[in-house]
Amino acid sequence: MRYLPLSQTDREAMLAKIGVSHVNDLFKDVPRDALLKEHVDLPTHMSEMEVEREFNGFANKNVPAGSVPFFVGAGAYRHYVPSSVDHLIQRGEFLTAYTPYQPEISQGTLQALYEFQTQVAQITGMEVSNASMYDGSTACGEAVLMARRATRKKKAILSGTLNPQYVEVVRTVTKYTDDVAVVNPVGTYFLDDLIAQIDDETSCVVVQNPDFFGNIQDYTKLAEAAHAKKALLVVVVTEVVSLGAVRSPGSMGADIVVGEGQSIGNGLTFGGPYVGLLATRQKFVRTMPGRVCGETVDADGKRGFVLTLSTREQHIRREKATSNICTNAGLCTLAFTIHMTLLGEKGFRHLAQLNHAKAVTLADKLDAIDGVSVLNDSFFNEFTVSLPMGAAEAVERLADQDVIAGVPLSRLYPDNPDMTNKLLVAVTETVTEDDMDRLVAELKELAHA
Amino acid sequence: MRYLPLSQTDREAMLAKIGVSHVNDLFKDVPRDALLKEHVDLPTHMSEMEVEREFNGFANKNVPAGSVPFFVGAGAYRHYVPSSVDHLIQRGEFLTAYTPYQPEISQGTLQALYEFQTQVAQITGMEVSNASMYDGSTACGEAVLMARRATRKKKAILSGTLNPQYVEVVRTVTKYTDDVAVVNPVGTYFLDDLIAQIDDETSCVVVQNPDFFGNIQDYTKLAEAAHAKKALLVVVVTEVVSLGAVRSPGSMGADIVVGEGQSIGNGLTFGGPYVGLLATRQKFVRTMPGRVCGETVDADGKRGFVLTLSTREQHIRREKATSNICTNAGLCTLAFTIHMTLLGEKGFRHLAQLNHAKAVTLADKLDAIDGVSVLNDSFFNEFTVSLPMGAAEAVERLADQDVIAGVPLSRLYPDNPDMTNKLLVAVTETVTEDDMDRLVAELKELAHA
Amino acid sequence: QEELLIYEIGNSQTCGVDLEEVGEFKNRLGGVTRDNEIGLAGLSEPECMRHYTRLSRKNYAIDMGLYPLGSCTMKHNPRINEKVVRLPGLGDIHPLQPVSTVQGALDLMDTLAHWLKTLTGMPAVAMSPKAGAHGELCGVMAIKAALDKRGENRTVILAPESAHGTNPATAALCGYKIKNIPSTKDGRVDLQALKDALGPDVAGIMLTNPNTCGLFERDIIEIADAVHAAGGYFYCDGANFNAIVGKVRPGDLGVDAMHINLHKTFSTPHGGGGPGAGPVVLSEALAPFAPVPYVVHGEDGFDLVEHVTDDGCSKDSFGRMTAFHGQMGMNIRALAFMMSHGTDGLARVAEDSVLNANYVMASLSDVMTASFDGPCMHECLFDDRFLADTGVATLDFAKAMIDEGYHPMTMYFPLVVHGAMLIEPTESESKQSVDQFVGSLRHLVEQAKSGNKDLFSGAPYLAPRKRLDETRAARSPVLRWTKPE
Amino acid sequence: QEELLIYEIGNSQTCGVDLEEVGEFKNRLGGVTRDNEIGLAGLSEPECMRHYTRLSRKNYAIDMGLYPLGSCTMKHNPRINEKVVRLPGLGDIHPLQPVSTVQGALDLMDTLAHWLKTLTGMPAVAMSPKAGAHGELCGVMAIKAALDKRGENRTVILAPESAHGTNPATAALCGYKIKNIPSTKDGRVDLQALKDALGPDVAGIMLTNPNTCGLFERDIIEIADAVHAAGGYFYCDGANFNAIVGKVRPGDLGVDAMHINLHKTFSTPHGGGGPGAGPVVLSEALAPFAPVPYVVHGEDGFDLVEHVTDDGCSKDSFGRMTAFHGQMGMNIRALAFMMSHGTDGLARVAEDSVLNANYVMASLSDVMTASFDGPCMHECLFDDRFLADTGVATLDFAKAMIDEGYHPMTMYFPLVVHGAMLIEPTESESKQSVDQFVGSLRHLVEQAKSGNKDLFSGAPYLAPRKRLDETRAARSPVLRWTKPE
Repeated sequence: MRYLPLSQTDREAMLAKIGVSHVNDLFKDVPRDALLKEHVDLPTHMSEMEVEREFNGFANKNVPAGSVPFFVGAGAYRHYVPSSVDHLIQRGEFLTAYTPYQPEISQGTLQALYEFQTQVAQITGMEVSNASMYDGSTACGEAVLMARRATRKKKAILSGTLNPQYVEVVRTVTKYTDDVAVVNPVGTYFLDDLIAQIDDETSCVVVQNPDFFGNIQDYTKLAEAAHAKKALLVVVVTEVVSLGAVRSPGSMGADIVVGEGQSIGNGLTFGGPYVGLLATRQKFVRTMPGRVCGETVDADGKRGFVLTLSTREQHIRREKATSNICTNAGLCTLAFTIHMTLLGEKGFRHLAQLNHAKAVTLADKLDAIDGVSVLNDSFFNEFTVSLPMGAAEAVERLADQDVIAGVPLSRLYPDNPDMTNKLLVAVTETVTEDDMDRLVAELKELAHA
Repeated sequence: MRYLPLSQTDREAMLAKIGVSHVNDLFKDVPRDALLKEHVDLPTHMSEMEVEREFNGFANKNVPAGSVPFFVGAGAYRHYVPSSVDHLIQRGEFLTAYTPYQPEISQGTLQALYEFQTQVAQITGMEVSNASMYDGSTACGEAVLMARRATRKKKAILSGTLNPQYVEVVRTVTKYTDDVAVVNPVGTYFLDDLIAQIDDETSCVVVQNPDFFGNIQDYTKLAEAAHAKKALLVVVVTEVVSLGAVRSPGSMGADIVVGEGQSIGNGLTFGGPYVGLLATRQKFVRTMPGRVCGETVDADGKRGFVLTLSTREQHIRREKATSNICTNAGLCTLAFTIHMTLLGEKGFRHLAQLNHAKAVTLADKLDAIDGVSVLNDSFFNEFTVSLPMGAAEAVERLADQDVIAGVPLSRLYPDNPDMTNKLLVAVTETVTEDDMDRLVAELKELAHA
Repeated sequence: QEELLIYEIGNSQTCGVDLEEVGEFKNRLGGVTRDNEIGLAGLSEPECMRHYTRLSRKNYAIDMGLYPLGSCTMKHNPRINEKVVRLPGLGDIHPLQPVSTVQGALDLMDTLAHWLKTLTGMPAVAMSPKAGAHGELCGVMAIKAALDKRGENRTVILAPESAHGTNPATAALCGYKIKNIPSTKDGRVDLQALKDALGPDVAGIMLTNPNTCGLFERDIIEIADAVHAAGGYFYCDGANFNAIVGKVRPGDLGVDAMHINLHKTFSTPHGGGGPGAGPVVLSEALAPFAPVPYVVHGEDGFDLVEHVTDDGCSKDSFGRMTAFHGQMGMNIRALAFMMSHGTDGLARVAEDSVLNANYVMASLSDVMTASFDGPCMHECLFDDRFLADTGVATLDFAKAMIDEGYHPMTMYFPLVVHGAMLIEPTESESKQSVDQFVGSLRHLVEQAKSGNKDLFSGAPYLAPRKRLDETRAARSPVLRWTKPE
Repeated sequence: QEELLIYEIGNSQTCGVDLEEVGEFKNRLGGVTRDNEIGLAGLSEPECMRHYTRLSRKNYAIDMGLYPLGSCTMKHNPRINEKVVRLPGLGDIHPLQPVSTVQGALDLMDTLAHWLKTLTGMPAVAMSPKAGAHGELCGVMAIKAALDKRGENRTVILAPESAHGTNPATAALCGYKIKNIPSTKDGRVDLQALKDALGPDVAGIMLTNPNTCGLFERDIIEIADAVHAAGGYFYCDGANFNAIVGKVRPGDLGVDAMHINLHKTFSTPHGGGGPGAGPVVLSEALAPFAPVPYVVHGEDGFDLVEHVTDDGCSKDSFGRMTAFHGQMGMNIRALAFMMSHGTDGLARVAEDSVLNANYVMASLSDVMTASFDGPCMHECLFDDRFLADTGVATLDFAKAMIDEGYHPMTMYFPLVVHGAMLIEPTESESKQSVDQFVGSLRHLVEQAKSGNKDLFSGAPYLAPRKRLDETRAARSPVLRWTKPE
């Protein structure tokens, strides 16, 4: 067995040193009946070649996004990740290291985290960031919990245009700690209605930008209204590339920004692992959940980095910890940082422009189809389209033609008849003119059949 | 442009420091008319995504060996290379290092070469090895040149069962230095006839094991006959995995062993880069071509490794060098070494057994087809089959059925009518029972159509 | 040697990617356009490669040496796992593609679920939790949901003193109070104290087994029975599953829920702190409360249950824990690890990891002070009694290991012994490697006892950095680069 | 720190792969069965990963820092090239598959050939040579074949004193005598001496341009004309093509044959000493003599000419240089590099590489002694005059650079100046990186001049090894491990 270095000779020598005669003697504390007498009923070991064959088998039963015109987004986006990113994160020194508890021999991971925190703070327009959460949705849940700690209030108001899966995650994680209400009918954003719900008990208002349906808002007035009631504004960004073109939540007055960072540096991988962003203002640093990296000096006075503020964490604070989160998204974070470093100011803005330009192009093309209309006032690289038929069925039929057209909103709002004909369409830099024309042609055919 | 770090600002500052106003001023020694006024007529720069698309385009017009039942060998073999091998050779420290001229900061490459030389000497049964040649065929050419230097004679005798491309390479490289004769009709091996050709002018006799047609010989008597005339025996091995099951050339009395090392650690890649092996006896070390790594100590007395015997090489000896070879196959060598280290004695022998067992299985199945017969007396993992039709046509027609059946010998011997119906079939551990059954079924159908 | 920050190397004009030119188009951003400079620094590709390559070389990693961090199971990370996860058919699929186009992905998740259920002897598994602590939350939420369904408002979770910090933190998130159960002198839960603590207010117990002292809880079945008899549930922290995988099924011990750290037992790489994955196996009693989404066998192949509905299989589900379906990338790697070992190999994983740990204990117990009698499971616990009168603190001792070429073991955890040093070699270390490690530790003990204090107090001397000032970092946190004035 | 040999870690029983069991079968080896132990050492996969990871960390590499080796063009190696070469459709195809199943591969080779011909302004290219020296052999063989066809038995090849050692070694392989041409004081070929040497015995000239002093041969067109007028051919050593790619076409200079080191100009990685690739562009005059195989446009797509035939396009071919079709893996990487840059980017490669070299020269010429006046091309040449009276030898100076964190430059080559130091930064270094390098060199010069001899004589102090005893290695060569008695 290729991963197990001990030979039978080694094992015998080691048992002798320990002073027992059989390895099962080391399991003597296991209740007699519970120690298995034979192997559990699963296949025996396989060669690497056989393992690869098995996984090729799984893979061949899927349709890779890159093999077809592809327009699916809704919180995960297909961007092109430079090969150098993947190469670097696979270096054993990054890939096979643990959480950097011993800073003297973890400066690589730590400095990269410090760069990550700076980048996240910059794009969100915030003062500080943590070293990542699991993903955007759980980061959103953590933001609501954090707002409770920061404000010592527990009523959270969620916008009707927040990603519905995020809404569900917030509801789950706050079930026993906060009161959560979704205001505005799903799919709509009425500033005044939202403001009307904010009262002295409100810990935070949670909104998304661009929102789940693709529309872009300026939340400055909402922030002012929240602050007037000593509530926090939480802004969710699920497509971080938008921050290269859209005003930052920080500039609108957000107190906590959470995001899904997958778009930068990380592939789709069927939904995970991704990278949750959480940025906030300096004054909330000690209520912030998750790992944080900070600058310090070593015994020689040289700059170095360490995990810090650990007194917030569960290994010190136990039940009083800011969060139960322990593992974060280290390697995905690194991929984010490296990709963002390759982009830089210029590339990040260019990428955003390119995404937006392509989306505008497709929106115009789709809008021109009889019976199809784009519903958005504004958008970045994703928008909602109304079809003259059920969107779920349309997507299935187009998939049979090797076009994956987007997300039928009925998949996320199964009980909402308003959503039946609506399709969420995302366009990134990976989409070609040919891809767009294929979608348009297939949709025309379907619409007129 | 992503690979070019200089910004326009940098360029201007640098030109100023140099004291010229335009970069073309630095090209002032170029004859005026020869400096291009505009860019040559080729496409302009592409994004990484576009480059990847282009290459996917090339790739998609080929049939990968792994996607079909596949039986092609004839000097390059499809074996399974563990992922860890490819991972390790892609570490920047190995991938992007130069030839280890500065040993103090090249011990990684050097120690791996030392391990390689040891492994090659061991499997060939020789005393020493160099640090690799381009590939097996050029190593074979170098062996003939080396034999001339070692014996100060220049008549080389090549067996009729030597890989025909190797014969051509030897003829080319020795064209102006040696007399080369192929004895025995092509495809046959008559010991007595070969011995009869060895005279006092003979520098070497070159044979292959297993030979090009798959047969295995014991060359002990031939070695004795060559040595009696002070000629050297050169043994070529194009499938090094065979050395895990077949007696080593060294044990038969070979003076130089050359081989194609691709089978261990290296993929097919349409014929290159591969790794040429060249091993010999200690006494010939100073006539051996190519780089060599040797053990020494550093100023503190610690063991270390250096490139050595460089007085044989062209940067010292110039026209009197043992060879003009400069670059070798460093990275392929490393892949060989790592794969061989994973195999070890046990795995290497097991792999050889597995290849042989599968080949025997297929040979028996093919022999059972009416009109098809296996022509070999002995073989390792490759053998020659006689078909009731032209082999080239058979291969083409089976390729249309997504089975790549082997190499029609007419491709290598286009003018030899004896070869028309003959097919060279290779079987490695990557071939499954299903693959074999597909080949048998398709061949039956073809034979009886 | 020194490596600057990207902000000190790069600038706003440098760019390491090439992108298609943007043509003319009509902006549809609704006027919410970003105008100000973001402040990002860019590097060309060659500069970027070099920066992160150099940084990487300042890390310690499994690929470089033994990583004896107790409770973390730092074992070999096979590269075939990294290869298969990058197959376009697995790496380049979107969680919201039509299910007809991801049948292989669902098959894979179902297959992994089957392996996990079989290895644990449990009937159900929730696949979406994204890490161990997330799995704990899943398990405790399921317990709470089950109790709610029974109409019982129990308020207390029991946990031994030696529990991982995540256990109480998780229980608190579900509104529970934690009651600590003391340990016995032999490092196990005090069964009598536990029984005394049980009552109608107790929702359940969170117990790590093998426990954080590296010992198997001998009375575990009795504990489970007692908790069940009192109407509570048994949550098992599965962080140490590596010691028993293929040898013991938690389902046979009376466990109701247990998370499995795929990144520990099944070797999905730690990556400098994640991502992890923490699927949770569930008993019959808790299975109905599992979170959405999950894979089911539908009429046209596999299907996904993505919503809590009023009736149907998900009616009692406590909800959704994350967007999408969980840590697919980790699932793929874990399944590749499992398939590579097979049922025979996994049992050997447990055996060899336990053997290596006991061998370390046997090889060091004459010079260091083992906290409890053996046999231990896959990690062995020492305390600092052997350092008494040497003037060498546990931390100093650990830092000196860095100069010997090793990552230190886990220190000061578990809290039940003084100056804890928890050593877990894992099954992927050879005898030669373990012997060298033991040799280094013996050397250090000798040095400590012979009064060579300097070797420890200033350690590490040979690392990329000397001892870092963690107090300063925490007192006035500098958490990001800012442009110098 | 120390890493043993595999033979000192592993043994004959350990194995790091799992293979299918071998069933019953009848041995067909003809009795030539290997019985004795081979002596190989095996490692488990974790041990193997760690061994070679640790070894790798004892290397210097471009990914770690500037690599100023003159004449070697150590530039950035893009990872997209490594990705595309591993696509199954490119990496997993056999050279003897039916040509109908490798049309993409032939298309790719044809496309690369088109790029090479266009960049050089030459009508033909031989793709099979496997490295620069192999390309030289190809070129000189083509010259010899052309002369043979003309029935002329010329016996001499001219080469400047500054030539790469491979030039004379290659000429010797083709039976030619070498006649050296002296250099002028400004580092170029002495035109008059060259003209004097020309005659009916001269087969041709082998000339590097830009030459090995880093200078463009101003008289190159006149040289070509003179050689042609004397009935000889002009072989250009293309090792320094990086300086002029996209800016100057060798075809416009009168070149008859030139090899192109794909691993230099087009960045296929050096890999610790190969593999390389050395395609050779050929003039009309030499094209008919190109070696087989090559790609042609056939009736059903692309085809391969694999044999020298009595008639047809290959009738004058001088033969085959290698089995199969050449270094496809390197071709793929080189083409990816070219396409990434495009015609605009490649010209910039030349410009920036020349700019960086001249910037180094300008930044150091006040403290080091440049051998010739500028402008230089992509590398700049210094000699050891500045070390006079310091007691510091060129070699010591170079070794001290290691302690500064750099790979030394090329030393003692070219031979035309004393104590040569040839520095080639390449275009992939940033100004910041070059400035730091310059700063380190200036620091060393200052130390040398201020008498700090120890800094040099014992260098390197900070490398994995101190100075290694090369004499000992050569005097009694130990070229392999052997089992200790």
